[in-house]
Amino acid sequence: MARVVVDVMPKQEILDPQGQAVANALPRQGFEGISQVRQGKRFELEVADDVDDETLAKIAESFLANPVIEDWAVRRVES
Amino acid sequence: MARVVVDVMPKQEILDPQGQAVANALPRQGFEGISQVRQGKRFELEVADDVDDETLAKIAESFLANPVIEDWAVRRVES
Amino acid sequence: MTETPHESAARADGGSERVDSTEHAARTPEAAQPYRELGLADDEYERIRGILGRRPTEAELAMYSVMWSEHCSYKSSKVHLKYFGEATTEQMRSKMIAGIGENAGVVDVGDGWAVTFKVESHNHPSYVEPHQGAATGVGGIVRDIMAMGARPVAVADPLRFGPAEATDTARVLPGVVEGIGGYGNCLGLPNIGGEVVFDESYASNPLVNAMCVGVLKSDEVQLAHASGTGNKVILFGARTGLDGIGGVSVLASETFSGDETGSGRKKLPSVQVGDPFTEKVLIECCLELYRSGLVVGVQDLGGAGLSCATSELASAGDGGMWIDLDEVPLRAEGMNPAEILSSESQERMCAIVRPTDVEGFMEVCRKWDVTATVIGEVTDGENLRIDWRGERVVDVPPRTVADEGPVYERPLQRPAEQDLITADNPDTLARPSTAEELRETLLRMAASPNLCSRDWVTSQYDHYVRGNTVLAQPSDGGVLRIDEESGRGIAVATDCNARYTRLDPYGGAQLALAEAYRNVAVTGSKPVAVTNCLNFGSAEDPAVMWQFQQAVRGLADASAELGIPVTGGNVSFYNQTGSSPILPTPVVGVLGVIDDVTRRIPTGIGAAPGESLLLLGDTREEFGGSEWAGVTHGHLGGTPPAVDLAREKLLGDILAVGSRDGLVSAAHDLSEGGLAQALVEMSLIGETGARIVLPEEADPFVWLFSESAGRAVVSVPRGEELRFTELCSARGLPCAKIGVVDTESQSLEIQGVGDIPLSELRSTWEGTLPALFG
Amino acid sequence: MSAAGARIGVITFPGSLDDGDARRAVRRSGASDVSLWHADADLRGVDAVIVPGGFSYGDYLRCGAIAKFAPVMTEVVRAAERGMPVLGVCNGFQVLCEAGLLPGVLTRNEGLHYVCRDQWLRAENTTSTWTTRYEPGADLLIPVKHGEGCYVADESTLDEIEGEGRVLFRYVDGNPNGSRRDIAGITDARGRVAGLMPHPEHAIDPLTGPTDDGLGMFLSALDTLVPA
Ligand SMILES: Nc1ncnc2c1ncn2[C@@H]1O[C@H](COP(=O)(O)OP(=O)(O)O)[C@@H](O)[C@H]1O
Ligand SMILES: [Mg+2]
Repeated sequence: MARVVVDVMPKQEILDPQGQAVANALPRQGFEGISQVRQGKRFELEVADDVDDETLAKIAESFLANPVIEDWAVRRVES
Repeated sequence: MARVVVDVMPKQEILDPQGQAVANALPRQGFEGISQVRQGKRFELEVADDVDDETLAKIAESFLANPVIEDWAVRRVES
Repeated sequence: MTETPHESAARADGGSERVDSTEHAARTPEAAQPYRELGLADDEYERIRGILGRRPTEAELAMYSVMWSEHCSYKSSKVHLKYFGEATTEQMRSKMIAGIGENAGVVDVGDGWAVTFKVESHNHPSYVEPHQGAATGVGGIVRDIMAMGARPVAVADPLRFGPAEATDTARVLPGVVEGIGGYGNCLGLPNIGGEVVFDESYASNPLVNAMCVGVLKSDEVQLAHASGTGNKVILFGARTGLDGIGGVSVLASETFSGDETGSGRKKLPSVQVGDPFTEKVLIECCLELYRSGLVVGVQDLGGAGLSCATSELASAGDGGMWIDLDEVPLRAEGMNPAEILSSESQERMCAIVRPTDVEGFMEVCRKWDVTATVIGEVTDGENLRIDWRGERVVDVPPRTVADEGPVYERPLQRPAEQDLITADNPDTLARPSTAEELRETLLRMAASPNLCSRDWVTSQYDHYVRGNTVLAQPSDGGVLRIDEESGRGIAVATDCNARYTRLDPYGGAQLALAEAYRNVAVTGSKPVAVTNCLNFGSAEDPAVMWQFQQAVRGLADASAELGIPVTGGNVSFYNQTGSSPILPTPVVGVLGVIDDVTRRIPTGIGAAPGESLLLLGDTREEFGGSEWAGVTHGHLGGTPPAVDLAREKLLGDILAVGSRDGLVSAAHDLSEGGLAQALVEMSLIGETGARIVLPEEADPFVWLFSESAGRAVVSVPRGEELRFTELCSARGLPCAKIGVVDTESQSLEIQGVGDIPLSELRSTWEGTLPALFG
Repeated sequence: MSAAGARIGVITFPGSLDDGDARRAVRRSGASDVSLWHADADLRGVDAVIVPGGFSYGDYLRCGAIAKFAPVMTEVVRAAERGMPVLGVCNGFQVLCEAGLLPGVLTRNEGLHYVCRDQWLRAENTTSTWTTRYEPGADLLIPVKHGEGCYVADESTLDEIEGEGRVLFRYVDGNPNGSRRDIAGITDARGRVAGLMPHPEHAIDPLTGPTDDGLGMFLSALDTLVPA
């Protein structure tokens, strides 16, 4: 068993209204100095050892992210 | 300027319907060997250098996550 | 070896644990148990020991403690709620298929159709986690309706928040609205009504009440009872997890020491996360099971989870029940029996099924991909027996858990300050008198948080889904078609002006019913039944108990006078911040029936040019508890408007005839803000101007802003005016022409006040909530 | 073939919500409605398919992301390639985009709130299978109700769609979700596969909707399926 993290973030050129809403709200809560916020998704998967990197990439690319608007990154982590 | 990542994940004992939906859908697409999926949020913040760790923790704890149902982790990353 | 408290409370860990079985409990009578931490009083605990003839096991203690909680046992309210039954006559009962005591009341609405409806509160969870708290509130009430055998067809959400401008309200309100919308929209249930009210007293204690309405054939009612020895108990829906266990987790702490320092799983979240998709599938699955006749009895899992479902099913049945907890599908590892029994994981139901139907039942569940497991069966014994890992962990008479909990006659006392509040009447408050002042007052009130447009909230709710919504927000009542062939429909409205109830809990509760009744009546529907959600402060505060008792009496007496029964309800005590209770808030829901939905009366004017606007009812100088006093002077005192239920009934009758005979093309009841506010809303909703003329003898301020009950404004087609006014005078309903609809003008022109462009009115009325909440 | 001889399928996924409404609209237009089940790789011989609104499989990951893998969708994609008319409404539009039958993607509303309101639209392309009954430039009032209806595609795709006249409807009098170029609905290159966020099935009768402006979409398809 391995733990795999897949990060899915809105592409840089795509508008991210959620991140922007956070960025706008922070100063109102008294938090200054945060100039940009982007909000995406984080998936944590428990993966059998025989699942290879290629398969994980395919899962991310074809399913967890929509590459029209999102970038993704897969990494294995200690669990 | 530093880049900060805040990961917000549903607490282990809390139901995570989103992660569950992904986990259930994977085998139907022919992806085997993934036993558990949890889905959370990932925030990427551009932060001025004078914002200290304590402030970041406060932002995560009081605003980006609801600690009643979510765990969070903050880390500074190379940008 | 002697037992120490710590050992006796040992929890399941790593498999090497000892089970606190009934046998073990009998052998260790002296073991200390954390019953107080679980909310049981000393004498309650002693009573349990008396019932069982030994100390309860951990699992039994968990069951009794949740089932004997205020929320589940109604221990403080029972003695008062009885009065609803006493006030209900045989005549009122005649259309009632199920009443108080069932999951929800069921009313015969004609043509073989029946309707079930109920309101529940999810106040505290919604303060802690607004989105999920509100969402699971909707989920819970929908399952109640499903448990009656009905298809849920609509929801409504009466809400109360702290001051609109408060920072915390900006946290709570958007989350609550998102949660209600997110869950209800995803279930495909149109949201057809509700309330949004702001008041300081709800600041740390918002009220999130959720109503669900369901439809079924009158001979299809399902009941929550376990009968037939050998019948199987099937748990279906979501898996059972550790969320929503709250207090019971004290049992899980190995190092439990009676204070807050114990480790282990002591701090389990008492909040649950909802999964509306699973619930949607569960709805379809249940309906298919009912249609196929595969269910003998059914119960939803809500508060108190399996403890509640098994004990209530068994208690209402004719035998005992045996459950094997090892069969319960779990989501978390290492859950102990007390946790499994107390978990409030959402989206679960429990059914009683004949052995020969089990395979068919499973087949339907497979089709919908719903997890279903036989967890036990109906037995011919008396007791509810529950096993875990081969040992008996529960062996109790189910009635003692579900129905025979403690009943308290709490002290009640009309507080002395009540007289001071009554004496502090609004007569001396400065009133607007010039045209400018009146105009300014009208606009200020239209923009105030309690009177402004609710569109920011309601536009987040789907009110179209299912294609049967005939009227929804912003009309006074929501109207749904329930039969496409005949056009038969139903109407619902919920109301409560808690400022009135604060001044006079008896009269205020009657006014709440009167307003909900009127809101149903102005749609052209005939009110037929009542439900409620009684939100109050601490049951241990005699002043609060007095408010409660008065409100129940007021509501019951009024429903008797109106001739429509209270079919069910819900009580929520302990709504307070520190020792300050919320305003007493008995939310009242009224159900109505309309034979032909094409005859529904809308709120907005403008159907045809030149129609007359008529004011029905009497306007008196009544400003106690009024919005005017609140908005312009921050004042709450005096007495609320007079109650005249015969008048409400007459008004309702006239509106029903008006709808049937096509005499009325728009109608709006008068409530908070009085006539001025009603005219603003009728114009804006209808996107049509009007010209209003003051009666000669009238004091413009009183006429525009008084909140006298039993009134409505109607728009009457030109050719029908005479017929309509004759109808009113024949029946003795005061009716005065106050102006005309002006389809040409884009302004509301009020004599003695001036001409207000609709565009200005609109930005005033619609601007408030978006400016506050984004 | 009489109008009633035309058979229009409506898919039900777990979590579909407006499937009953779509079937009602089909019947109202004079065709017969056929229920299609997500798990069956079978279109039951229908002449056209509607992918209705709702939250298929909960839509927790991304709208339409899971539904595109349903067995029935494989058949829909095949049939669409052969030229069968397909209409995706709201969640159905999202599914068709995810399935690659239509370009682009629908993202979270710019205002971040779910929006349910009566929305003015302008009919632009009136030659697609689903829009021939409308006059070019006609204004229609049809409900929208969605949380993720912001249409996004890269500029070149948007230019291509516009250049080929494939925008069916545009929002007028306010854009409810921030859609690029106010796009409310589009069609594929052949004008047979259509997707839109507004709900024509909720505008078939002024009793239960704001207008009956939506009926034209179903009647348009019938004109093609049942040549006069
Ligand atoms: N939380 C809510 N959810 C749905 N509808 C609401 C909500 N709050 C208010 N509404 C609707 O907005 C309209 C105006 O509400 P309100 O002023 O409370 O009505 P009334 O004074 O006639 O009882 C009504 O149609 C009501 O049902
Ligand atoms: Mg009203």
